[in-house]
Formats: sequence, C-alpha cells, structure tokens
Amino acid sequence: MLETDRNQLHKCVEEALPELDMMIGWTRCDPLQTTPVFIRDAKSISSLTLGPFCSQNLAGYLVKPPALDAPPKPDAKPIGICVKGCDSRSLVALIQEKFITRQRVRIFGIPCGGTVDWRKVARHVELGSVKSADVQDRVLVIEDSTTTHRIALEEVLSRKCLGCRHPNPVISDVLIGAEVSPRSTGMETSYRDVDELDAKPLEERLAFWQSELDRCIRCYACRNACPLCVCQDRCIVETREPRWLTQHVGVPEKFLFHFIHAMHLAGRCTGCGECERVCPMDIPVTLIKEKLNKIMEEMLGYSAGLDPEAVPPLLTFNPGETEI
Amino acid sequence: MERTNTLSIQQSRDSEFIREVEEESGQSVSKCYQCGNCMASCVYTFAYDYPVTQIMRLIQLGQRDSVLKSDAIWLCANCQACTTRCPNNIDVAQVMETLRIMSRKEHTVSQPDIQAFYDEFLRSVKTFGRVFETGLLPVYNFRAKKPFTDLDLAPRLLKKGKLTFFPAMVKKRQKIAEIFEVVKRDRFSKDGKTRPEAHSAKTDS
Amino acid sequence: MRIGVFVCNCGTNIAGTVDTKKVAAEALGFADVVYATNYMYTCSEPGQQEIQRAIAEQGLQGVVVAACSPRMHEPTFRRAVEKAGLNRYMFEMANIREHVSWIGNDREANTSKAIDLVRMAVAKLRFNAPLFSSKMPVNKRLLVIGGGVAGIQAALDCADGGMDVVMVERQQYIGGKMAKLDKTFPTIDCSSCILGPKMVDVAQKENITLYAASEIESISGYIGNFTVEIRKKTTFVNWEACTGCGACMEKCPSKKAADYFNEGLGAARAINIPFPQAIPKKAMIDAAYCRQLNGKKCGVCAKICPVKAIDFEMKDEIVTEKVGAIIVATGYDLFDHAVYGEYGGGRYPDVISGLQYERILSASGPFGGHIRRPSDGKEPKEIVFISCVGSRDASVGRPYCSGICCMYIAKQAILTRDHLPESNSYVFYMDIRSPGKNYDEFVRRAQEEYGVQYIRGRVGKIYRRGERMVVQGADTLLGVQVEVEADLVVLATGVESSLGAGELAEKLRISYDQYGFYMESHPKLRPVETNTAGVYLAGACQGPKDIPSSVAQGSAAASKVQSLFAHDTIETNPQVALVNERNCIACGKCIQVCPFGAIQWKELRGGIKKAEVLASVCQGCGVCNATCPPKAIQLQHATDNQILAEVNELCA
Amino acid sequence: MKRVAYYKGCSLEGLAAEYDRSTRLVCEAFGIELVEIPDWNCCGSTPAHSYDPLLSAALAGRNLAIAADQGCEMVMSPCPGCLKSLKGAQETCEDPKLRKPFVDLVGRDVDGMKTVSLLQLLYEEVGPEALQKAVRRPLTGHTLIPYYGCLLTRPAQKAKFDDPENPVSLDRLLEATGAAVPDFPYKTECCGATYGVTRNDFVGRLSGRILDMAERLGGEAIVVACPLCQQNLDMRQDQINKYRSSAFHLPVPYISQVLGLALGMSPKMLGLDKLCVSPDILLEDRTQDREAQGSAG
Amino acid sequence: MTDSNPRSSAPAEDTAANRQGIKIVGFLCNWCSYGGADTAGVCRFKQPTDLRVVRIPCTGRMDPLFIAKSLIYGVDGVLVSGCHPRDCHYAVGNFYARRRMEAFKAFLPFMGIDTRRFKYTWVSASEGQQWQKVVTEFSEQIHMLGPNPGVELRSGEILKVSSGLK
Repeated sequence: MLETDRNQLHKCVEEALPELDMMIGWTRCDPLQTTPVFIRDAKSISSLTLGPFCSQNLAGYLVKPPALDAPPKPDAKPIGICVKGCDSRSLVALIQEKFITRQRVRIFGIPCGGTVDWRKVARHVELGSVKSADVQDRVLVIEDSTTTHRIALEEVLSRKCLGCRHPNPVISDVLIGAEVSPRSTGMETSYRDVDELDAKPLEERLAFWQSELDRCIRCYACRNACPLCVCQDRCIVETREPRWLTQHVGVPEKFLFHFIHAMHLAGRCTGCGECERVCPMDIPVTLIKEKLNKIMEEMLGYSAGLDPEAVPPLLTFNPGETEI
Repeated sequence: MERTNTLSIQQSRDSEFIREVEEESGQSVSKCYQCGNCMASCVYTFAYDYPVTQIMRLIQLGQRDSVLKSDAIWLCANCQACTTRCPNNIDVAQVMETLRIMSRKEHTVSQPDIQAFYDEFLRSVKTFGRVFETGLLPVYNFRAKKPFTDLDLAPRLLKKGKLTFFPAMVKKRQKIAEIFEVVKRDRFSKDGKTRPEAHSAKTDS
Repeated sequence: MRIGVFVCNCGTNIAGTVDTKKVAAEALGFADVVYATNYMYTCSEPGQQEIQRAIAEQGLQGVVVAACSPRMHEPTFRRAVEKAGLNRYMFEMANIREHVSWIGNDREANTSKAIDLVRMAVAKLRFNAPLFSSKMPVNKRLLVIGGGVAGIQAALDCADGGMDVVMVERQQYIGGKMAKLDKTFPTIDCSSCILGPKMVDVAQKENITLYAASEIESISGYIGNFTVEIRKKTTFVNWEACTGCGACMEKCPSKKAADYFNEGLGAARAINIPFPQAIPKKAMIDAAYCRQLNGKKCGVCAKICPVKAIDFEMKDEIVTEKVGAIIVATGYDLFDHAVYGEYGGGRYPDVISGLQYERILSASGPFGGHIRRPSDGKEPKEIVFISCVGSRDASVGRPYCSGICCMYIAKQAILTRDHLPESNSYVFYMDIRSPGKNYDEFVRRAQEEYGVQYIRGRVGKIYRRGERMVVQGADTLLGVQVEVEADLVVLATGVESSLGAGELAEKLRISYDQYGFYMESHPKLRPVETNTAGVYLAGACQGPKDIPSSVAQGSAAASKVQSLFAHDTIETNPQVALVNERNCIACGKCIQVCPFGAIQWKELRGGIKKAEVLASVCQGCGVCNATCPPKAIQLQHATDNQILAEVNELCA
Repeated sequence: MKRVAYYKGCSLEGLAAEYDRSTRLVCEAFGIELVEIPDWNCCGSTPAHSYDPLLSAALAGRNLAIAADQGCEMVMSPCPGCLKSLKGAQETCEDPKLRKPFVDLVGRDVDGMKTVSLLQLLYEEVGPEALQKAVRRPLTGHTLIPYYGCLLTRPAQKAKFDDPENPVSLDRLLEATGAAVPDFPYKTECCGATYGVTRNDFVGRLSGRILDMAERLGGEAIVVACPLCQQNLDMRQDQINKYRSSAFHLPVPYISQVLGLALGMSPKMLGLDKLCVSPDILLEDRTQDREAQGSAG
Repeated sequence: MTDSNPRSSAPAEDTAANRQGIKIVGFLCNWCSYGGADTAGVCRFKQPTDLRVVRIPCTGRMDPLFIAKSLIYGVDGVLVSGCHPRDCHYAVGNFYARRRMEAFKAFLPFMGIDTRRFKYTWVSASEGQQWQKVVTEFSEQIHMLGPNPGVELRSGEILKVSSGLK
C-alpha cells in the first residue's frame, strides 16, 4: 500500500515539477528516519518518500528568513510541498497570518496514520544495530543483526499522534493515498496528557515543570523548529532592546523562556509537535502549548490552522463576551 | 395605630425594624420615593387604614407598631399590581407578605377573623393533606363568630352537587404533618425569631 | 546618567505619615542617583527653583519627584525641568501621596513603600530618552454633526468668526426638535419665530456647507486633520434643481405616507416638504410609500416638476470633507411609551406623547393649531398630563430625570387653557423640577393663574370607558386613590439618547454612558470637550437639556473650536509607538490590532516590507507593543525596558 | 404525545370539579397526556405563605418532588394560586440559603422543572392556529370577555408568560374559536381573591366592577382560568347583585369549557350545567347570522 | 446605613508583623484605574500598603508576559486594572486585554503557579471606594496565600515526578 502511495507521489510530482520553483519533501536517511529534501531536478524525484517515518513538518521551510525578508517576485513559480494532516494546519496558519499566499504553494497532501518516535523505538531495540525497518499492518518490523523485532505501531507513535483529530490534510491540491479516519474527534480524547497533569495538585504540577525545565539548556531548538516561530533571530529571549531575559542559567529564566514561547503561540499553535520532537533534552514542550490550545478551544471555541479566513483570537476581541 | 400630630422622628425610629424588613423581604425599602403608583394600582386601597405608599413610608421611618398593627397588611390580597408597576423595581407585595409574617410572630394581627380563616385552612391541610372546603366554612364561621357567612350559597351548591361531605385525604399525611412540625420548630427555636438562614426567597432583585 | 531625587513633604500631607528624609537618604544609594533631598512644597515656585538650581549645580540629566499624583503635577514639573534645560521626558514622578500617605497610617510601612516607589521611578528613568514633539498644521474647517438648535448655534458662531463650517443633518430639514415645538417656556415665545431666522442664516452663510438628509459614514484622522465621509441619502430629487415650489406635493397621489414631522399624527404625501419654513426647502420622496418606486405606474411628480428635478434612479452618494475639529450636536430622541402596558402600550389613540401634543398645539401642525384629539377629532374638555413617563423609572431602564418635562407640561397646560378656556387640565407629578431662571414662577402661574390642577402622585393605569379614558392614580398628599375621566391624556415622555448614538460614538471614538449619552471630559471643568482631542459636544447628546442650555453649549463648543483654530499648528504627543525596523519581521499583527489605523506598511528597497507608525494618528495605547512578537514596536515612554525596569525592582 | 404532570389542587376537587373535568378533556383532545401527581397535597396557598415561606415552599415542593420522581419535566396547574406556590417552591430551592432546609424537607431539588398554567400550556403547546383548525362548533357571533385574573401573568419575572399589563394569550385562543373578543381593561384586575369568605363586601365591590365593565362591552360571558375568580364572579354573582343592587346575569365559564365547546364536546361532559349562572346562551348557533358576524369585533 | 462609610471600615490591621514582606505589583491604566486609585487617596480610603503601582497607558499595553515575569521572579501578587469595558480611553484596548489576561489566567496553574496571585479588574476614575475594596480584598488574599514560592528550585530538592506521558 505504501508502495502504491509512493508511486503515486512520484508520478504527481513528476507531472508538476516543471511548473514548480522546487519541491520540498522527505527522503530516507537511515532505516528509522527521514530528512527533508529540496528537489529541483526530475532525477531526484525517486528519492522522495512518505509514510510513518516522515516525522518532520516541512511547512516551516517556507517562511524562515532570509526567505521572509525577500518577498517572492510576483511571477515566482509556486513551491511544491508534502504535508501530513498536522503539517497542513501549519500551512493554513501561515496563510492566515499572510506569511505565504495560497498561490505560492502547491500542496501534496498525505493522509497520515501516525509517525514513529525513534525515542520510543529505542526502548525496544538498540538503535545502532537496526538494519531495516518497515511498517506492516500497523506493526513496526525491525531487523537487526540477529533478530526480527515486531512492535505494535501504537507503542512507538509520537505523543502528538495519540490524540490526533486531523490525520487528513485540511488543505491540499493533490491528495496522495486514501483518507484515514481520525483517532480522536473531540476535546475529551485529544487533551489526555493535559488533563492528566491538570488533575494533579498545584505543588506537583510546579514540581513537574521544575524538574522538566531544569534540564532545558536554552538551545532554542524548539523555537527554531516551530513553523510559526517567525521571529527567529529577532526573538526577544536574545535581544537587549528590549531585554526580557539575561543569560543567567536559572530555573526562572528557563520558565520565562518557555512562557514567552508559549504565549507567542497562544491562539496560533496547531500542535504539530515539532518543538518536542527536536528537544535534545526530551522535555515535553508541546504539552505547554497543548494546554493553551485547550484553553483557546474551551474559552473561545477556536482551533488554529483550520480556517484560512479566521483571525487568531488574541488579535481580535468581542465586546459582548463578558464571561469568557 | 394612633395617629399623632407630631412624630418625634428620632425617638420613634426603630432602625432594627427597617433592617429586619429589608433582610426578610430582600427588598431595599429606601428605594421607594413615594410616587404613589402602588397606591394608585391597589384595588384594596379603599379598605386600608394606610395606603401602601404610606406603609412604605412608615417602614422608612422605622414605625414598627403602626405598620405591624395596620389593617392594610392583612387586607392585601397579594395580587401583585404594586410589584408589577413599581418604578423602582421594589417587590412591594413581597414586603407586605414579610410584614404579615412579622405581625403574626409579634402577635399584632389586626384582623383576627382573617387569621382565624388562615389558621383553619392550615389546620385542614395539616389534618387531611388537602383543604376540605365544605368542612372549612362552618368551623370558620364558628370561630369568627359570623355564623351566617355564605349560608345563602348552600342550597344552590347542594343542588349542583358541588358540596362534598367527606374530606379527600392524602395517604402520606404523616409527611405533611412532619413538614408543619419542622417549620414550626425552626421558626420558634431562636427566641421567636426566624431561623438565621431564613431570608426571603429573593435576596436580590 | 546623573539623577536627582526630590521628595516632597507636601506640608504634612506626605510628611505626616512618611519619613521623607529617610526616603531621600535611601534614594542616594540607588544607581545613578547623585543628589537627593526633601522639600516642604516641591510644586511651589521656590520648590521648582530648587530643582532647577540642582540641575544646574549638580549637572543632573534626569529628575525624579516623589510627591502627589502625576495626574496632578506632572505637567508642572515637566515645564520646570524643561526651563532648566532638560528634555521634559527626562522626568519621572513617584506618587507617594494619593498612593501612600493618604491611604495608610503606618509610618514605617508607608516609608518603605515610598522608598520602593522612588526606586522604581529611578529605575524607569534610567531607560528614559528625550522625546520631541512635532508640529502639524491645523485645517481650520469645522464639522458640525446635527442641525438642531445646539448645532445651529455652534455653526453660526464659528461662521461668524470667519471659519468654514460643514453641517451634517440626518433629517431632510434642520431645526431638530425645536422646529416641531409650538411655543417655548417660560416666555411663551413662538418657537419657529426665534429659530426660523437662525435656520435661514445657516442656509445663507456662504461659509456654511449644509448636508441635509445625510449621515456620517466614517471618520478618520485626528485633531486638526480629520477626514470625514458623508453619506448623502437618496432623496430621489435633485436638490440643485429643486426650488421647493411644492407642486409635486400637491399632485402626489400617495396620500397616506407617514408624517414623521407631525409625530405620526395625520398623514403626509410620499413626496414631501415637511413644513413651510423648512430649511433646506427641498422635496424628498419617501421610498416606502412612493407608487413609482414600488412598481406601480405613477411618476406624477416627475411630470409636474417644472425644473425636472425628480430622479427615480438616484442612489446614495458618499462625499469626503476634510476638517480640523468636530462638534457633535446630535440631540435626543423621545422615549417610546409603548413599554408602559398600564398606559395602554400605545394602543389608545388618545394617549399621546408630549411632542405629539406639541404638534397638535402648533399652527403648522396636523389640526392647524386647533386642539383636537386624534381618535375622533373632537375638542377635548378634560385633559390629563402625566409626568415622568420614561424618566425616573428604573423599571423601564430610565432612572434619570429628563429635566425638561415638568416645564413643558406646565407650558402645554397653560397653552391648553389659552386655546380652550372651558377645558380643565390635570397634571400628575412626583416632584416639580423647575430650577431655571423664571421657571418656578412659570409653574406657579400655571396653577395660580391658569387653574391647572396639580395632583401629587403617579398614575397606575389608564383604560378606556366608553369614549373617555379613565386615569386611575393616587393623590399621595391625601393618601387616596383618585380617578379622572379624560378626553385626552398627554404623557410627558422623557428624553433618551438619539437613535444610533452609540454607533456614531464608535466612529468618533468618544465614550458614552449606559444610556447612550456622550461623556464629557470632565463633568464640571471640561463640559463640552470629549476624551478625543478635537471632538466637542453641544446640546442634549450629552444629557437631557432645555433650549437655553443647548444654545449655551453650542456657543461654548464653538469657542473651544475657535481657540483651537487660533493656532496654525498643534504639537503632537511624542509618547507614541515607534518601529525598530531592524527587528520588525513584517508579520502585520500591529496593523491588525491598532484601534486607530495608525500603523501602515512601508516598503523598503527590494520590496521588503516593514511596519510604520503615523505619529500624528497614534494615540499611544500600546496595544501594538503588547502584540508584537519580537517587540520591534515600542511605545515611547512606556517601553518594555522601562516597564521591566520597574518590575525588576520588585522582583529583587 | 406530550406528557405533563398535572397538579389540580384542592379547588378542582371541590367547587371547581368541572374545571378539572373539562381540562382533562381538552388536553386529551390535543394529545397532551396529563399525569395526575399521585398522592398530591394542598399547596398551602396564601395562609401557608403568610405563616412562613418555607412552609409554603415545602408543601408545594412535595408535589413537584413527586412529579420529578415520576420523570416529568413539566408540571401544569390550572389554578394560578397553586401555580404561584409551585413557582415559589422552585424559587426557594434556588435560594442558596434556603436550599438545604428545603431539600431536607421534600427530599430532592425541584428547580429544573417547568411549571405552567393551563392557559400557558394551551397557548404554547397547542396555540391559536392549531385550535382554529380543530374548531367544530365555532362561537362566531358570540362576544366573550377574557378575564385573566391577577396572578396569571404577574409578577412578570416570576410568571415568565405573556404581558403582565395587557396579556393576549386568552384573547387569541378565544378569537380562534370564532368569538368576538373586546379589549377588556380589567383583564388583570383583582376579583377579591380569598376575601369571598372573610370580606364579602370586597368581592361585591371588586368583582362587581368587573361584571359591570364586561356588560358595558357587550359581553355574553366572562371566560376565566382561575377557580377563585370563577367562584367570586359566578357563585357569588347573586351576593354581588345584592351588594350593588344590580341585576347581572353573566355566565362565567372556564377557558377549558369554552374551548371544549368549540371543539364540539357535549356541554354535559364539560360540566357546563355546574355553573351557577347558566351558560346556555353560548350554545346558540349564530354562524348563519350575518348580522351578528357583521357586528362582531 | 452609617456603616457604609468606607473610611470607617478598617481594613486588616496593617502592621509590619502582618505584612510578611509581601509585595504586590499593580499595573494600572492611566485613565481610569490610576485615577480611581488617586480618588481613593483623595478620599482617604485606607488600604493595605503592599501594592506598588506601575502606570501604563492602557490595559491594552499589558503583555501577559509582564505578569509571567513578575510571578516567576517572586512578586507575591499581580493586580491589573483598567477602564470598564466600553469605557476604554482608547475605545477597545481593554477588550484585547480581557481576552489575553483571561487566557493567561487559565494557563498559569498548569505551570504550577497559583492563579489566585493574579487578578484583573475594572475600576473607573470615580470609583475610589471600589478601588479600596479591590486592593483590600486582593491584598488579603495574597496575605492568605503567603509569600510567593517562585519557581526556583530549592537546593538539593529536585523532585522526581513521573511524567505519566506516553
């Protein structure tokens, strides 16, 4: 099935490439991981892949400076991009905030049954010895030098996938493969981790974040990976004008950094999980944004990245809402 | 109830009375500006010793006796016209009701026959669970010393088959009696004052 | 930075509960503070000189005064430091009177709080930078919104002063409510005799441009430079051509159009000039009643019009005017008594509003000035007036006093007696409010000379019995119910804010109260100004008012405009947002949230976009600053660094 | 079928038995199932309320609690006095200070239920249009006076039905039967209420002027929706005539009786014979009477 | 009725012992609440002394991060106050603020910070008495909560908390 989808992708990209500036997609770099690939040459199309190992959200590549500083010429060709369901919401959010125009992108939408978190795989097998990996009937089959491991895909899915409500792209030009049904349809099932932490007493919550954030080394990988963190090197955690943070290494500084990151994404975050995926210290940083997403949904009935016409809720108001 | 020509404002003012009325009724009596709309709307004004507007004024001045001994509070039929038209949103009928309850507690009811009728009514409810209309009247007549009240109606009602001679009774009369007992116990538990939590149903209008 | 700190004793106002000496001594230990002292009255002339002396002698670059509220004396001290050669924004105040000495008696706690506040002020000052105003030209044209008596007065005063005036009136005619009145209290002047000439003046002054049947579409800009879009509503008559001859009215076959001018009494033609003295005297078609416009064959007016002014194809037109100041004089509307179910809820034709009765009394009214009742045209003999209908009544959401009803009832009762000497008038009232010059005498006259029967009490119910209305009320003075059988009942309907007042306020960005009346800057000291610079108020749009007060406010607002227009330029406030282009990521969020449209795109070379603040439009709220993710836009004098500096002092 | 708990109250068991009977018939005709509250007790009426609000609330509340236990969400009482007590019980139940003693006495909360009068039930669940379609015996040519009484729509914030000053629901329902319905100014004036027994003269005065106005407006009958009003206006009409030296002869049928009549039910079934003043005049068929049609309205 | 005089309603005894060194930062909009606080002062309405006021032009200027900064770094309470909705000097600044602060208020406890340490309210320039009430109640609440423990780890006290995350 994966094979068929991959062939369809290759065929579609082949047809579209002459009209494109370039094509952004994934390519296999080791048995368990893919890496982004930027294709301008038809010969490279065969390296494109899709499937449960394609964890990166490619939408961010469309808007990071210096691309942002130099706006595309009016006659520029569109960029082709592969998106999963969650990635497509980032695209919508970027269109919403006018960082890109819809015409600028040719979207190859890929329904997604969840992506593999290699950290979870490492709990089962020695990563270095893996020879090949494949998913068959929702079972991850890994060959290493000695044995064949069969792990239920469920066991190794990324955390964000477990409560996924939008496995199918919410926006696309071409759809590759068949749509899949969402694992979750409502708030009750999509914020389980948030609810679990919320159920704990205040002191335990504080202790939890103290122990988690204490590990933060302020490498800013989370920020850099976020497709909506558009400030990048102008981010106020690094500027002197204004000076919100010192370089002092302390828990308060780490808290404030994550507050800044979270508040800047309030009402904008689509929950793609990139921040958490890239964290070298294994801190559940997406969880912070998930809480804000839940607040936005409960308080204002808003979920980011679903409607290109919607205004992010903190950039507008409603005089009538006396009891929000 | 005696009208005097000079009212000594400070000496006669019972501020505890004002507080009690406001608390029990949930109404802010000071909102009344004596426009007279309640008096104008009340169909019983003709029978009152003090029209409603003046009852409100007497409360504002803390005149406990004049108010609680007045005929007016017992002649009010609770028809809600005053409440409906008060420009200051005062539930005047609720105030009148509060005054009736207070006057009962303080034993200053000016209309013993009305109280007798009410008592007889409640006795009927307590005994049977329901009101026994045919039985109620003779007892009331006896107690109020008005033996001929409504005697003229009897033959016709008999003919129409409207008078029943046996009270309809609730099966769980025990429960009804219990309600009466509990309310009575709470009501007089604290020096004849109402139970502390017993504010009026309306705390804020 | 060399900073001086001056702690004010304010006599004993501060020193009574704050150890000002200790505050000054502590301040000397703060970073950059080189001089600190306390003084008896810092705001006094010698106090200010003391600051100026210290600036000179100590070479101070910034000054902190710990004294009263900055809302009180910040301007005073800014001028003082400016005189000594500092930029006025190199100054900060710590409020140790209203926020410290006056609200607590614990000297120790107060002193430590005062020290904290001074520390915060010093910390902020270290991030202050000199700011400079710029000058902007003033467009010396005035917009008057509303052509009632207040607006007319304001427009004429300014026009007399040689200024260009643009007047916009929603109705087809100017004159407002006063044009509908028969006589005015307490002089019984004929309303149209005193208003008429002023209306004519408006039409004839060359420097007044009148837009009748027009409304404000949008307003942008700021004091000295407003741009106003005016919607000229479709009249279906070319007013350039129309001579007001009235031939169309006579021949119009649609005779049952609503007669708004006569408050719904009687009927008008679909094409209409509301009254003979109307200014502008132009016809207008009521589209709801016009046969031609409702698909029937007609067009009689077009055929009859000698100047061919009728244009059935006409559409609304938007015109743009540029002005430097705006006077709002949109007046009031009458409370609709339909909510009073007990008074018939509008079902009884012979229970009418005060303004309807005014039309009945008027010689230009529906009955030619003869008093008749609407139901059957009979002359009434018993007439009841009821005051406070939609006034002082919390149950209908109008707890305020409308202020004019007591007087207009007295006037109408007197006029009734003049018209119908055999009639009897009764007035139900709660209190008589007549505090103007010769007002109370007037009300007394109604009772003493004209025999009007005043009854102190409200009316509970009005209902029909046969041909008459039964008025069931109370005489609270006697403590009895009373009943009057009346032929006609006049309700003294109260004053409420003009329809659409809130929407206009939003366009003007001025505040209004819960009832829709516009808020003045200060209830006593700035009665005709609003919180939006360059926008002034006149008349009943600010609250119920009679004619003399409305006229006085019209003139007052005009004089405010004239003092503004006496200058060729105005200084801008430099406490506005400023974009650091290097940090701007062109996300456009500031543009999206700015309540004033003060931020726009600016294109750099290579097509790179950046946000840019229009300093003269920016009001300095700082919403952009709070919104900007990289904080590239900073509100001057309330920058992130300045606020953080204050907060940091408390975090330590 | 709409299922509604039915609290009839003491009057409908005694002097107003025909109100009970006709109410059941009319509701049944419109597919409303009335479930009489089992073992209901007296609401306590005015005597209980002027003794102690909690007594009144508990007496009335017990009935609501039984209805709630039966799974009913709506309770209808044809007696406005009883209805006031039921609503009072709900208010007490919502009062944070009284909730506990109340629930202790009646065993559960009752604030979620909807309590309505017969008039409200018929107006909202059936409505004039459906009624008009169901009419078999039009009352065309008859002039009926709509009399609501004081409590049906007052005070507005409690009744939450129709206009407190000029209610029209009864007018509309009566018009739907084909009858002429004049604008009756005493629609909501008090008839003398419980003073029938203790202050006979009050009723003479107050009900007297209601009868007088009804007669002036050409009314042939006064239609009521309250057993107390009915007793005062009908049963005591002779007493009133004596008091006023008048000669009123106006039948005072219940709304349910009049609607039943229009639906074609038999007068006997509806208990029209139980009224003191004979309502036979309403049985005249005037649908063919052109003149009457012309002057009606 | 005479009891309603706000001057006589003494707030909590304001002694040094009672204060526990509590510090509350108040962000007040210049036009309404700062004026309201001034009015309270002019009327001599007594208030606890823990509050330190930062004057801002409008609650619309309020970035919730100022509140985060204050609470993370150990300020004991944060009070934000502006013009009543619809009375904003800048027409709509407080509408933006309301949403942002409301969301932030809901977010704080997730991170382990007691949301009762933050309050926002609307007080107009004429509501001196209301300001007294707000300050008194909020100060009492913060005293009840005691000093802000902040987020700094106390030495050697790294708690092992199972994340429970899958």
